[in-house]
Amino acid sequence: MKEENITTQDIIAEENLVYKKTRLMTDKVLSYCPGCGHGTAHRIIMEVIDEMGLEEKTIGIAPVGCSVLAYEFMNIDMQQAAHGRAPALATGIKRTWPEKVVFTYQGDGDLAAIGTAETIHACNRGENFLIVFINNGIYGMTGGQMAPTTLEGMKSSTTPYGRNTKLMGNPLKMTELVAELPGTYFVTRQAVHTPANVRKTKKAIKMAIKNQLEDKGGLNFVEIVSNCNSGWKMTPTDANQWMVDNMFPFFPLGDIKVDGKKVKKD
Amino acid sequence: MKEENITTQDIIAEENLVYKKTRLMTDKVLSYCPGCGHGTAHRIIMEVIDEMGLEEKTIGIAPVGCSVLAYEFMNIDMQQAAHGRAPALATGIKRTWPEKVVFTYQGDGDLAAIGTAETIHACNRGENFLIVFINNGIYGMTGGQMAPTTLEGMKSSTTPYGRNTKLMGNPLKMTELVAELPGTYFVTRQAVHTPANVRKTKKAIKMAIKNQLEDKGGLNFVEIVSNCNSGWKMTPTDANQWMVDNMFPFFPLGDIKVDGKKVKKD
Amino acid sequence: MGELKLMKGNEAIGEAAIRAGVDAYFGYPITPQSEVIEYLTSEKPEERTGMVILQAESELAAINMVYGAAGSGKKVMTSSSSPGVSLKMEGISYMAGAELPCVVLNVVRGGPGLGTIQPSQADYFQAVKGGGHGDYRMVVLAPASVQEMADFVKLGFELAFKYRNPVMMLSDGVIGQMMEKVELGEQIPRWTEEEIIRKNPWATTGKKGRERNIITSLDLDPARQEQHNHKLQKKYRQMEEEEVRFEKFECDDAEYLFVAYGSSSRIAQKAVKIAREKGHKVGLLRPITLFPYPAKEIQSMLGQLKGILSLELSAGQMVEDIKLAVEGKVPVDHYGRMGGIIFSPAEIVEVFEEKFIGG
Amino acid sequence: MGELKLMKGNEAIGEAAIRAGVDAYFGYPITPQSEVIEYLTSEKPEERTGMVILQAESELAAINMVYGAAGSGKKVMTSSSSPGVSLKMEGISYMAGAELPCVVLNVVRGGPGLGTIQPSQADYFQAVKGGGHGDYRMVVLAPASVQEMADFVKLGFELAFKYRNPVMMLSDGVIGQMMEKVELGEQIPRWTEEEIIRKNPWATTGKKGRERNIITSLDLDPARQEQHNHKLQKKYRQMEEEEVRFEKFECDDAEYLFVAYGSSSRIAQKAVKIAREKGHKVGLLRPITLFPYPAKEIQSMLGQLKGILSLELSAGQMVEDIKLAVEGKVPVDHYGRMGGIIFSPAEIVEVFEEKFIGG
Amino acid sequence: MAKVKGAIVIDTERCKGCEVCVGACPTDVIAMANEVNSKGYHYAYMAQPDECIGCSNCAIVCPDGVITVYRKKLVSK
Amino acid sequence: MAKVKGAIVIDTERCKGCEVCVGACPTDVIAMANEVNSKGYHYAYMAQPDECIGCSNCAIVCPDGVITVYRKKLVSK
Amino acid sequence: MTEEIIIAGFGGQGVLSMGKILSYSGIMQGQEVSWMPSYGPEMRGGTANVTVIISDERVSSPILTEFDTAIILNQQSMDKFEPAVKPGGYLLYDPNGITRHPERKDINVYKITGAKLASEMGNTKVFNMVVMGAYLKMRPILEYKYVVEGLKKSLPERYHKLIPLNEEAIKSGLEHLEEVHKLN
Amino acid sequence: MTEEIIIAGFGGQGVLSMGKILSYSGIMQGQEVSWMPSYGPEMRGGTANVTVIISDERVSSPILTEFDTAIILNQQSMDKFEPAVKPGGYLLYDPNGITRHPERKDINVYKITGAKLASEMGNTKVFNMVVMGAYLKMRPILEYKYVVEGLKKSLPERYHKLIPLNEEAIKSGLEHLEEVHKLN
Ligand SMILES: Cc1ncc(C[n+]2csc(CCOP(=O)(O)OP(=O)(O)O)c2C)c(N)n1
Ligand SMILES: Cc1ncc(C[n+]2csc(CCOP(=O)(O)OP(=O)(O)O)c2C)c(N)n1
Ligand code: SF4
Ligand code: SF4
Ligand code: SF4
Ligand code: SF4
Ligand code: SF4
Ligand code: SF4
Ligand SMILES: [Mg+2]
Ligand SMILES: [Mg+2]
Repeated sequence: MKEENITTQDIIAEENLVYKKTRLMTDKVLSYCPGCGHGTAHRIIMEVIDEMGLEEKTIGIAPVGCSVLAYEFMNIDMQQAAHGRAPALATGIKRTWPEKVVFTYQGDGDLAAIGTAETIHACNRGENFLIVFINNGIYGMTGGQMAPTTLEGMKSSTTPYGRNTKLMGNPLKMTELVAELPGTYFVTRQAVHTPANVRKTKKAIKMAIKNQLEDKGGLNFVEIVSNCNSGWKMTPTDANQWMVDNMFPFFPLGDIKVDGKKVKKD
Repeated sequence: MKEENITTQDIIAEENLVYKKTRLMTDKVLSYCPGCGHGTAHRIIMEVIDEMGLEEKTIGIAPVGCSVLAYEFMNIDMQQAAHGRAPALATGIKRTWPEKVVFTYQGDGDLAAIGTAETIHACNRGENFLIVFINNGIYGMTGGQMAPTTLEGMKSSTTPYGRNTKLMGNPLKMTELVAELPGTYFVTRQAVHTPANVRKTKKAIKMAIKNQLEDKGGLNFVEIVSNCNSGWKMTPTDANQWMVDNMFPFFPLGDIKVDGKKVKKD
Repeated sequence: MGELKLMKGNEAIGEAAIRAGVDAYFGYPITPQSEVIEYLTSEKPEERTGMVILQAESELAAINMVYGAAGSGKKVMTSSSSPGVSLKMEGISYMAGAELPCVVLNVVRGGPGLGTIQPSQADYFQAVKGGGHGDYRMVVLAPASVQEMADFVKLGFELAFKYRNPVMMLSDGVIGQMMEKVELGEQIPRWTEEEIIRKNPWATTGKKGRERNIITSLDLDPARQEQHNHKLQKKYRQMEEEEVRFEKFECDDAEYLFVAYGSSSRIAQKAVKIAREKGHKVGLLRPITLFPYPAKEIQSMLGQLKGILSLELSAGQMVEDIKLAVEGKVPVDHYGRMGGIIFSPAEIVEVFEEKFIGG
Repeated sequence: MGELKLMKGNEAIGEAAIRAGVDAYFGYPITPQSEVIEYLTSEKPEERTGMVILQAESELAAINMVYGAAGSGKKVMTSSSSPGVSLKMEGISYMAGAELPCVVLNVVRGGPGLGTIQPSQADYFQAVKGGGHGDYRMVVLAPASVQEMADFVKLGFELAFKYRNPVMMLSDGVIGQMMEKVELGEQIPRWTEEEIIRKNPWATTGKKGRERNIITSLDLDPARQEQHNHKLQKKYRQMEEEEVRFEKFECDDAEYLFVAYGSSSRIAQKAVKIAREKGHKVGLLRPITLFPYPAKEIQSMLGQLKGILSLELSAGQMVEDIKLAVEGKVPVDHYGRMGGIIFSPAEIVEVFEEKFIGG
Repeated sequence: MAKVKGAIVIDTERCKGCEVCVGACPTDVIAMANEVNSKGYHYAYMAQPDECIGCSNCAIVCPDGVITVYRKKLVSK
Repeated sequence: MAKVKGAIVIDTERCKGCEVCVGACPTDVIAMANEVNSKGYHYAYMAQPDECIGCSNCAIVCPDGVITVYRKKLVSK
Repeated sequence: MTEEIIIAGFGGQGVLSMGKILSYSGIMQGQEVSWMPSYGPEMRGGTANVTVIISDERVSSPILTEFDTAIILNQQSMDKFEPAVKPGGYLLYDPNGITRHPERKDINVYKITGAKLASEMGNTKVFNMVVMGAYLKMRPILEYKYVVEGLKKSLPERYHKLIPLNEEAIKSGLEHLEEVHKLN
Repeated sequence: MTEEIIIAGFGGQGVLSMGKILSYSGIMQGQEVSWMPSYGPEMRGGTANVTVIISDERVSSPILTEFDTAIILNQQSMDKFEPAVKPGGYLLYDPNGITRHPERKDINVYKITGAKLASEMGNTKVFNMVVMGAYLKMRPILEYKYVVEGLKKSLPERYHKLIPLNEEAIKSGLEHLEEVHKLN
């Protein structure tokens, strides 16, 4: 067939399919706001589980946060955890089912505020599971309150005049902190706002799960810096731009610890 | 008077007094085991408060741990906190009484296990009080169970065959961890088993309290590595020697952060 | 008359706290009560009165910040909703044990577990019988309007300091989220240091001109610990003598009594009206204090009653306190909805007729 | 007959857990129950049966580790004492909401707050009425001997899995710390993966050959949440039908009834003997399940009784359940000690005579 | 020379109109419709279908996973 | 030449016999008694009183704070 | 008099603030009012609704399942709330974005092209005020002067300069109410 | 028969294990027993005590305030437990470290120089067994063979080689019991 004659309809055919939502995402409409990174993050985790053929042995843990309903969307066995306690659940599961693949999916409020102790200690014990940490600098679900990761001067519904670090503390780099612990094996910070970033994040998740399968002797920790356009009160595309301009300088993307060793900064 | 004629009884006279237990320690017999460092740590804190004339404006916080009864011995206003929550109490007090001097006194179980979140977040917010952290590598009060700081291979009543780091996690260097947070201003690790160490520790506490009085904009954190001879099942002097040989290599003494800046290691 | 405003219950609490001269609020967000801290932070109370507002890292931290500040004689409060209040149980038991005053607001949502964020009254047992460990009690106030959300802040602190005991406001998603008109009191200045020391001589304010003060709930000597418990029990009995509060509607000639608190009582009041229109002599007792419970008031009415219906947004919790008061002298039944569902006045009347009047 | 040993209650629990084929124990030390985890770690159960023992960073972490493993179909338990159990309230409410089986041991100590480490029974309300948020119940087993500490582990798991619900063992410092002889059952093998999948088809064991399994206590839709609550309530009613357990001593001709559970019941039994020696026809009812409560049993005895005395190491908690059963038909009174003090048999008889016999 | 031509199918009813795909497309294929779907969102559509090279960028970044991508290798001489 | 001579007073009833002071003394003044106090502890005592230089080392490390130290400057020619 | 109203539409259409202004207007007129929003993460779905009750007597339950009046601003809300209008009650809607128009014959149905009118006024933000104006015409339970007072009370001082614009929008709504189906 | 015993002394004197051996001996003899230690941080003070009950019937409370027999090994325990012996009961003590000897005349008082005898045997660790021997002489409620069985049961396998030494100590205690004051 000549190029000129090909119509879009001709191309849309099973044999030409190159990308389709993984079947490990259910058909439920995502409960997230338009443009929220949660959906993308969900999807690539499920793609990895699918591509690695781990559907039958993976157990995921949803937190309390906007992603509380992750189990409605990820088409695998899942548990919903109390706010902040996902790493404790994961410990309970992985310790009793060491051959399963276990991951938690947690927001910054969940992981770095109420769940600080569970995060630090799961990392310190070197539990052999994956933590996916969605850092959107805010409590999305409850209406945009300050998170531990809210940037200095950033407005939220509990810092309506901007975060004053003198009163409300400094934004917390939880990922750098857990990288200090000998119990973490792979620690990285990624994003999902561009195709290139999505690909990198997916690669990171794949590596994390591979590490888990091979029991490399440490926890795998993947932070994804994401937008919460509703909480930030911006359009999704503005939010992504704001994230690049403001979040990334403070939360720089890239690997922090690989194969149990801190990555040298240059 | 000639030297030869002087008797011990002659010297024991008010005008020759050079050292006496501070009046800010009560006359109650300490509830600690013979040779336990808690007593020494108590006393030097009280000496500092006394020497700096802060008796009337200091509020101390006792944890749950062997030092739960610290308020029986420290002759100042004190509160007893729920296990691990001393930094939260201190935050409540200091925020509402910014002109008072506030300190917590916490064991390693209290501060680094159940109280991890409160410790990290008080440090991260840069609360302007002092944390004195007694690291004896074990849960003394409850009968010698493993603490987050129990060394690899070390026996405790819950690691009767020695701490297996693969199963029970790595000993946690909480002090190095909080030094990573911008909210800490002065972070140091000391000991009280020799006169020289006692003097250094006292100096550190004095500096910490001075920082607090001057509101240097951060939390002051003084770790004291101490023995728990009962928990370790050694005589006090053996325990101190064991501490020097085993604890100090892993928990090296010295300043970690001074004036808000990490001390360079050489 | 104070200023008239249209406010959410959660906002009214915040404004009332500032005006009541409260020294500090420590809390952690949770639906349906996050507006409390949001309102407070938006009002810059640090400028208005010097009140401290801090978003804690968790409910555990929040209740223990409250403990610390209360132990130093300050007026401090916190708020949360069901799962967050469960996390505060240890702290509340500690405060009761150490005899510390504070106000804790629970804007109850449907449980158990994460449940739902819709209104519920299923935390009655936790609030009233003691969800924490040990023998302790709190005065439990059940506001039924935005006005009472505001008023009970001041009342709550009065009782908290009178008894040196935590006071709980047991509200729910309806009262927290709804807007109604509310009349706000005048600004009361915060206590000065001198006032705190005078009013709260037990507080740890620094050992100045007196023996040291100690705040603790520990006594390893069982004999002394028992004495301490007797002292606490005496306090609770005094509350039962002096602090019972309730409201009655159409009770004079009532043959049947609805008992309902908080948001349920509003619906029950309407149900009373409908029932009366249908010819049933029904009255309503609204307990305002859930502990101490208006048991005597119920007992005093037993002569005239043929039946009592407890109306709660739960599987039936307060009904036990009614039964304990009634001792089998009159039939007591319960009707409730769960999981965030709210009954309607008509539904109540229907159930009432079925249970007491007969088909 | 199994092996006869002299063991502490806390140790017997540990040994019984290994032998019952329990998969994991997660806990945090606290007096007077730290021997549970100490015994377990000393026994190398990882070698004996593959059982996992982990000292968690806190009680919160422990109960949530239990949640995770239970959600994946494993037999898991935890233990603590009063303040630590308060910290577990949120987690327990979650497990009840998500319908997860587990055994939670509370070796109760004197409260409120940090209190004392001596024995107490003041956590009755928390265990029985629900210290966590929302309408939920647990089966509550009250062991009165080291033997029962061991036996109730197996029973507890049977009930937990039968109902997919947490089971609490409400013990105290006496039963936990004392040594008595105990006969231990044979080793039961731990469930295999295949057995777990067959017995617990709801568990998250990996989506293999079936639709995905979800463990959650959340339902944002109030209508469905209410349905879920009805389902839970139905389960609790079934427990009331099928699981009431109690023991009676000298009740046949009794005119007065002592009611006591756990360590108190042992002392009460002696008191019955003394009272009978003094000519009083006294019997003892020992509830073994505190929820479901043997209310019907008490009701069935009302015809013969002149009075009931509830004996608890508390300010009086279980006495409410007795009163709810009795509905005023017979005088019900309470005698208790608090803060870690234990009553003596003679003391009980004296109080009984004073309250019921007169002068 | 081998050339590829692509096409995407957007589930417009599930599109939330976030526009994230728009910027991700290297060849500016996608635009937002003036119409709204039943949820009230202006959904994305192929405004320049001929430009599509089937690179999947749009699908990869779509938070709601509503884009399916097809690609065909064309051999033109 | 100025010389100092010291003395210590140990509250033997409160001494717990931990021996920490013994090793801390630069001049080996302190030893443990064969007798026990009422708590059953072999308490510390000045075995070599003449050697004491009043340096306070012992008192500073005594966990129970039971040592009081005196020192006198002696001027001997 | 008791008027029980549900206002429902997308988040961002000013549903909650319309309810608040109506409530404040009721207060200004000396009446009892309640305002109860839907709350929680269902807002993520983009819908928002509020129940407003204006009454001569104390409001019992602020949460209702049936309404005297429904003000409906998108299709989802139409599907959900058309059936919830009491027989004989009122339904007001904006046809913009509505694919299935109201079908009930036992209620009064009105419409207002609020989105269109607001954009014609050059300010889509006053959309909710146009709709409110139409409501006030349909259900004349509030005197206009109290509505203006209510408006003032519910706007923070710094927005008082916008009051004339809002009044204009209300008036536009008052003028453009269209009857669709009226019971007699 | 019911024998209610308190054994009290310093931590480290083997108080708890003496109680455990007595208890096990009771079991071997077919009796009901209970063993209840003092627990918790008071142990920091250095004292330890255990209540042992050996009885023909099921033990009711394992915690007591009065005892048939007190075995007292330091002064603090003497102060605390001498008054707690029932009239007509028994008190056994080791005079080592005792500054105030028992004064009651309504009870039977015996002593055993256990510390001395044990150190003469060259093994201070068997001190508690010497005292136990004396107790068995004073209160002959347990047959010797059951005591040996009890000893075996309560020692872990790896310590069984120490049984002869322990038996020797028990016998020394049996032989050296001294009567101080006996009721008739
Ligand atoms: C114990 C408890 N406390 C508080 C809450 C309320 N809550 C729900 S989600 C959340 C924070 C969510 O923020 P984050 O973890 O950052 O997730 P996001 O929504 O931003 O993805 C909070 C505080 C709760 N459900 N339980
Ligand atoms: C909530 C709670 N959990 C557990 C305990 C029991 N407990 C008391 S002290 C302690 C640990 C003490 O260890 P550490 O903090 O290291 O102090 P140390 O005694 O070693 O000085 C524990 C687990 C408690 N009292 N409360
Ligand atoms: S609130 Fe924020 S985090 Fe939550 S779904 Fe919306 S954009 Fe995403
Ligand atoms: S148990 Fe350890 S920490 Fe506690 S007093 Fe004894 S030596 Fe000190
Ligand atoms: S597949 Fe590539 S070229 Fe085609 S629309 Fe998507 S991003 Fe554009
Ligand atoms: S990224 Fe997806 S949801 Fe967003 S506009 Fe494009 S197709 Fe629609
Ligand atoms: S004062 Fe110095 S010299 Fe004297 S005994 Fe003490 S340590 Fe030794
Ligand atoms: S250091 Fe103190 S307690 Fe220890 S032996 Fe010396 S004097 Fe006694
Ligand atoms: Mg977030
Ligand atoms: Mg310690």
